[in-house]
Amino acid sequence: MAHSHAVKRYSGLMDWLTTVDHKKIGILYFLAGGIFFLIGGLEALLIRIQLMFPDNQIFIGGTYNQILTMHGTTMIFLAAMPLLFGFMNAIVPLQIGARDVAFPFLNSLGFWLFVFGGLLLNLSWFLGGAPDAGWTAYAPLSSDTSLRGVDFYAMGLQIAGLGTLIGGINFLVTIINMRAPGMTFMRMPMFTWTSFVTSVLILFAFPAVTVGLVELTFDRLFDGNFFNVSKGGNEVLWEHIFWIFGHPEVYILILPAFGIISEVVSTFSRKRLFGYSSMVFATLLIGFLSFMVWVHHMFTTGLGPVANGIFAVATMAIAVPTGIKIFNWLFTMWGGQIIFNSSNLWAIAFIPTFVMGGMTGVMLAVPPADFQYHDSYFVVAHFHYVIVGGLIFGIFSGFYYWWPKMFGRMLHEGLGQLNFWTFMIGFHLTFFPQHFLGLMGMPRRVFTYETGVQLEMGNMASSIGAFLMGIGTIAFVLNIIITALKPKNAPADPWDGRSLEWSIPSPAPEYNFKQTPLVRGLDAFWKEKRAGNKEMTPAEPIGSIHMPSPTILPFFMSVGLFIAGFGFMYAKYDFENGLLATLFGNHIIAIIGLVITFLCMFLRSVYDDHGWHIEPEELEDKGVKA
Amino acid sequence: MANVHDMGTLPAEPEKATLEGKNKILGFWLFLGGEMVLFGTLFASFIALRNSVPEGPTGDQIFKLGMVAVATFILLTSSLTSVMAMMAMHRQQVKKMLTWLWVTVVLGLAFLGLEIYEFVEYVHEGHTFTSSAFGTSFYTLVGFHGAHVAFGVCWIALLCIQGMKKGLTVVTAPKFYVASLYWHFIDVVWVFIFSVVYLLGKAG
Amino acid sequence: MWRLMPLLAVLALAGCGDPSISAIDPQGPVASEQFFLMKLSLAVMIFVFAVVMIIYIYVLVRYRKKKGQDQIPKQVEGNHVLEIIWTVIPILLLIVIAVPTIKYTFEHSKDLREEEGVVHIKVTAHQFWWQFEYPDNNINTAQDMYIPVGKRVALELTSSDVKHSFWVPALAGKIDTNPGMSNIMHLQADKPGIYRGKCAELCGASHSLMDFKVVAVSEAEYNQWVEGKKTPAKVTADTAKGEQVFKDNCLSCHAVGGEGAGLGPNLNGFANRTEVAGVLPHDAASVKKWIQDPQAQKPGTKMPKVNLNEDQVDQLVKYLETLK
Amino acid sequence: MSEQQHTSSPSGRHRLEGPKNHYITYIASILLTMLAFAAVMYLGLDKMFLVIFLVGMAIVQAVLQLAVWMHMKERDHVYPIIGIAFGAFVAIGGFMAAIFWMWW
Repeated sequence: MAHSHAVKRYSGLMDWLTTVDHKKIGILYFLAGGIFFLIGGLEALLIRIQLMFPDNQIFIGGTYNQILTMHGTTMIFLAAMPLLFGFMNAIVPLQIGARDVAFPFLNSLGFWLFVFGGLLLNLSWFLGGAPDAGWTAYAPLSSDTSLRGVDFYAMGLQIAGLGTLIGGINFLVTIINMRAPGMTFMRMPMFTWTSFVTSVLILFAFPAVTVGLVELTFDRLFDGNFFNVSKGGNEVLWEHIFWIFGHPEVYILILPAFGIISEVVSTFSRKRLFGYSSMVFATLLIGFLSFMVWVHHMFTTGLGPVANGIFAVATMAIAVPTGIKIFNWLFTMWGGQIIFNSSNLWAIAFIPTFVMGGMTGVMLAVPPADFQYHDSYFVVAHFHYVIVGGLIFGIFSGFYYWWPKMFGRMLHEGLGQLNFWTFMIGFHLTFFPQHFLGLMGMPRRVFTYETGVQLEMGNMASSIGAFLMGIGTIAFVLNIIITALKPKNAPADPWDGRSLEWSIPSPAPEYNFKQTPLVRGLDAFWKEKRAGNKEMTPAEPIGSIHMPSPTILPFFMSVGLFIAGFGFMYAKYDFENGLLATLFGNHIIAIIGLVITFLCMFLRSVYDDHGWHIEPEELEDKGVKA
Repeated sequence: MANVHDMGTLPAEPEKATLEGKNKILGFWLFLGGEMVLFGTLFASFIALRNSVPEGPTGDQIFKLGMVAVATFILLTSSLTSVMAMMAMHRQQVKKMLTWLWVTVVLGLAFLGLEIYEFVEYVHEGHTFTSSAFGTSFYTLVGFHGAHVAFGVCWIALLCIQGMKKGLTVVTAPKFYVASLYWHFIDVVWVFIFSVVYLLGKAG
Repeated sequence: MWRLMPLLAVLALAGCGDPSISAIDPQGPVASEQFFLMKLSLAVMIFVFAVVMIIYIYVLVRYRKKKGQDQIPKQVEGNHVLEIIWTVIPILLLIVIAVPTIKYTFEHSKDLREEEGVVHIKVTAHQFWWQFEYPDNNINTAQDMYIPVGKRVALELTSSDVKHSFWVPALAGKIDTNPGMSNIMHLQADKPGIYRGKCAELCGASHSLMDFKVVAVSEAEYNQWVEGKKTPAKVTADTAKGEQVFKDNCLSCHAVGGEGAGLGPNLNGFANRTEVAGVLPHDAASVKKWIQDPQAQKPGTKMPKVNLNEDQVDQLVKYLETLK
Repeated sequence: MSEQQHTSSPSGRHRLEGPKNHYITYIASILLTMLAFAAVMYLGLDKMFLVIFLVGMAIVQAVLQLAVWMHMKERDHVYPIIGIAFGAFVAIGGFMAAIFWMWW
């Protein structure tokens, strides 16, 4: 072996802690995001148990507020976003014909920051109570320091948000610089496009919430006055900052789901995506507009009719590109040969569900009517229709579609159908009645409701639906377990796929492409197959492949910030133990944490990573094995 | 790709000679785009709260424009010295490049010293982080910039030491280039700080 | 979606909700106009949904993969005419919604405080109760907002602690009460009745229990109520003991008439309140329950548990029930 | 200044940039700064005019430094320009919110 450098390669747990392989990091994202999804789902069930009957006394007052806050925060930041990052990691480099992402080290760092941020946030349950001011954490309720929960919110999201920002930059550079020869922007698969636009939104939206969280932290921990009215603070400032970030955030979530649906619908209709260029244009337009509509979350804040009017019209405008997408999907199926397997069922169910979410979205854009909808169960129904009915349906669809490529095994179709039908019916049963509950006067985030005003039936139906969704999720988990026990025998191209990832073995080898492929059009692999080729035409001779070295530094950098987070949070805490009081009170713990992080950065800067090479002989060996 | 080139056979723009280098520079530019939003949000917070002074001194009572002018001059000059360093790098004059970068570091330290002195003065006059919403937003915005300067000083110093040991290669060149971009960006942010915070603050 | 049509029908029939609280059974002009906008936008959206569903069902039935179908379907790149159609028609539909939207956005944000014949009320939200001041009549009350039927009521709203939101679904949509700032809105009731109000913005542990009532009465009754507020309650020998208990324990937070501090709700007119603490039915037992352990009824409330013996509480309740 | 240099070929035909433009930018920045300080310190100008004048001067100086010192005027800087411009766009959204709905 002609390795230019001896590189230590780990196995077992250390392999996963030190990996910089985007496919493994993708799997780690699925694992961590999946666990948080189950936690968030459990919290949702607790909410529905409390609201099953009026005047239930199970989770009331502050406890209920903690559950609802953690449900929202966990689902958005710790479940939905990581699952999408999982797909972006596992699929995007394969779709653009790249051997790796642009920054493997940062990719790993982004993941570990998210994990430790999420861990910190969830530890609040055991350390005096979770955040209780809603996932939007409106000040001054969130800057009230009589309860410590929101400290965990601010610190946890800060750390996890840094990870997300790093991930976003990584994917932007990967997609811009690492595309295979011939893969022009207008030949990129739709999922890569939506991942690209999502990364743009991450890059420009997350710094805003970083500042918002810093301000909240300063107010809570260092007696700042950003939101302290008596010292001249302004609580509307938080709302603006949060929603300047928050609205792009919901498109960060939904756009990759659009991409997944586009891939799945087109593959299982055996047709190319109808109106590809208008799809790309619509995606870009949605991304751009997402920064210009944040005030529609604040119609009732009292900014006045001019602001409300302008943002109402801007918000309605988003319906146009979204509508373009819906019709493009319908006409992709038109004239095709639609296959109803579990992956495509999710995609097919996505369309009407998302249209309904979009309908209520336009209705919500009407300010005077929004005065009635705002902060009522109508809004709850709306955003669950777009986030669950849009994003989660898309994620499930993507799992059934790409599972063979990611794990080398096909998910069980029967359990897949069970998963789909229970979850889908449960979903509509849960959230459809909530539209009416809201209109009938049930505000959002309440732990009880009055009897005798016809709210009982809808709430009951909603709770039953939630349990059905729970059963659907269990079916999916079972499916994963059963599939994992079966042999790794998935074919390279089980669905007659269209894009590059199907041209390589399942699961993808460490180096992705033995030879970088030459791309000759949209749906590159499909084009080659129709031309009678079994494989992509290579763009280079077989040669040695450069790989980045595994490293533990990202893990320790994240640990450092995790420790620093605790150091800051507990600086004013009354410890009975004198030593702890000294360590935390003088910010010694916080400094130790920061020193660990900066030390890792120092080491990263000083020691150059030359990586290692996979030589052609090795490629041949592996080729035989596969 | 990661082979170390010998001195003298370096390409004309060594920072962009490898894919890693190109990735690094593009990624850093995008990061600066994100930093625009970060500072934009901090500025927005400051603008929203700049007149919220129920107690404590206001901006036009305390700001000392003379000191700010000196600080501005120092930072502006340091931005020029870092561009001189990059020119030296393109000519592969390692010594000259490192000298210019060390000058940048020293100027950065001078700026920081001046800023710390200024903050101490303000605190003596009752303008503190907790005195009013104006105080909080002022120290957060200017402090964030100061923290960026401090980080930049440490970073460039570390790179200079590396440069002395490793010399100029296709691996180290992108690092110098990116650090210089960062330093310029800090200067650009300062342009807005002295205009919006200090000058407009003095104007009332 | 079509699987849920029966459920939809059931809910639509039952869907009006209770007229005291339902936004889709409006009881005043503001809520009616808002309901009109809801119906308009819903109608347009149902049209869009119907078009999508017709194409959708047709496609799924017509183009499902049949057995032995092996030929590759025609790969269609796109169709400019179609794409223009589904860009332009939605724009036109949105204009249909946008025009009345803008009109009512401005109308519902009008400041009516200075207009002739308008009742002016200042609303201050507290954790977890509502204060209502009538600056023209020098009245300071809580929890029950009396308004005359058929007259426009201009509200000026703020908060003393965190952000709340003032919502009477049957009369008008909500507006937030922001600490340190004031907002305006207006509403009107067409029929006499008691309308339920809610806090719509998460404001702490008892956010769900921060209810209030809008009591709409005829103009004559309203004037009578205003007059009644000016005459203080008569203390008889029967209630003198209770009054003393009140003065010793409650007056530091609760005002009655012109006396006392304003930390808690003003108790002038307590005997007429529709509910106790906004959530309990108004009877002597509930008042007692509330005084003896406020936290148990409303977690997080600022009202402390005051040490009173059984007898004192009974005397106090008797006294409170005379505050008409 | 630097032509055809985004190729990785180590060709020596690259024209090295001279310091002239950088000196000009430096002097221009100093002048703009002095003008801004002078406007506030010595001229009793109308406040609204001053706001527009100072912000305008800052933008001119920032663009100048971005273009020359950070080489954004050169050819292979499409993505940096998009990045900075979009960042500025979002930031301006924040300013507008701050100016119109909170400060006034």
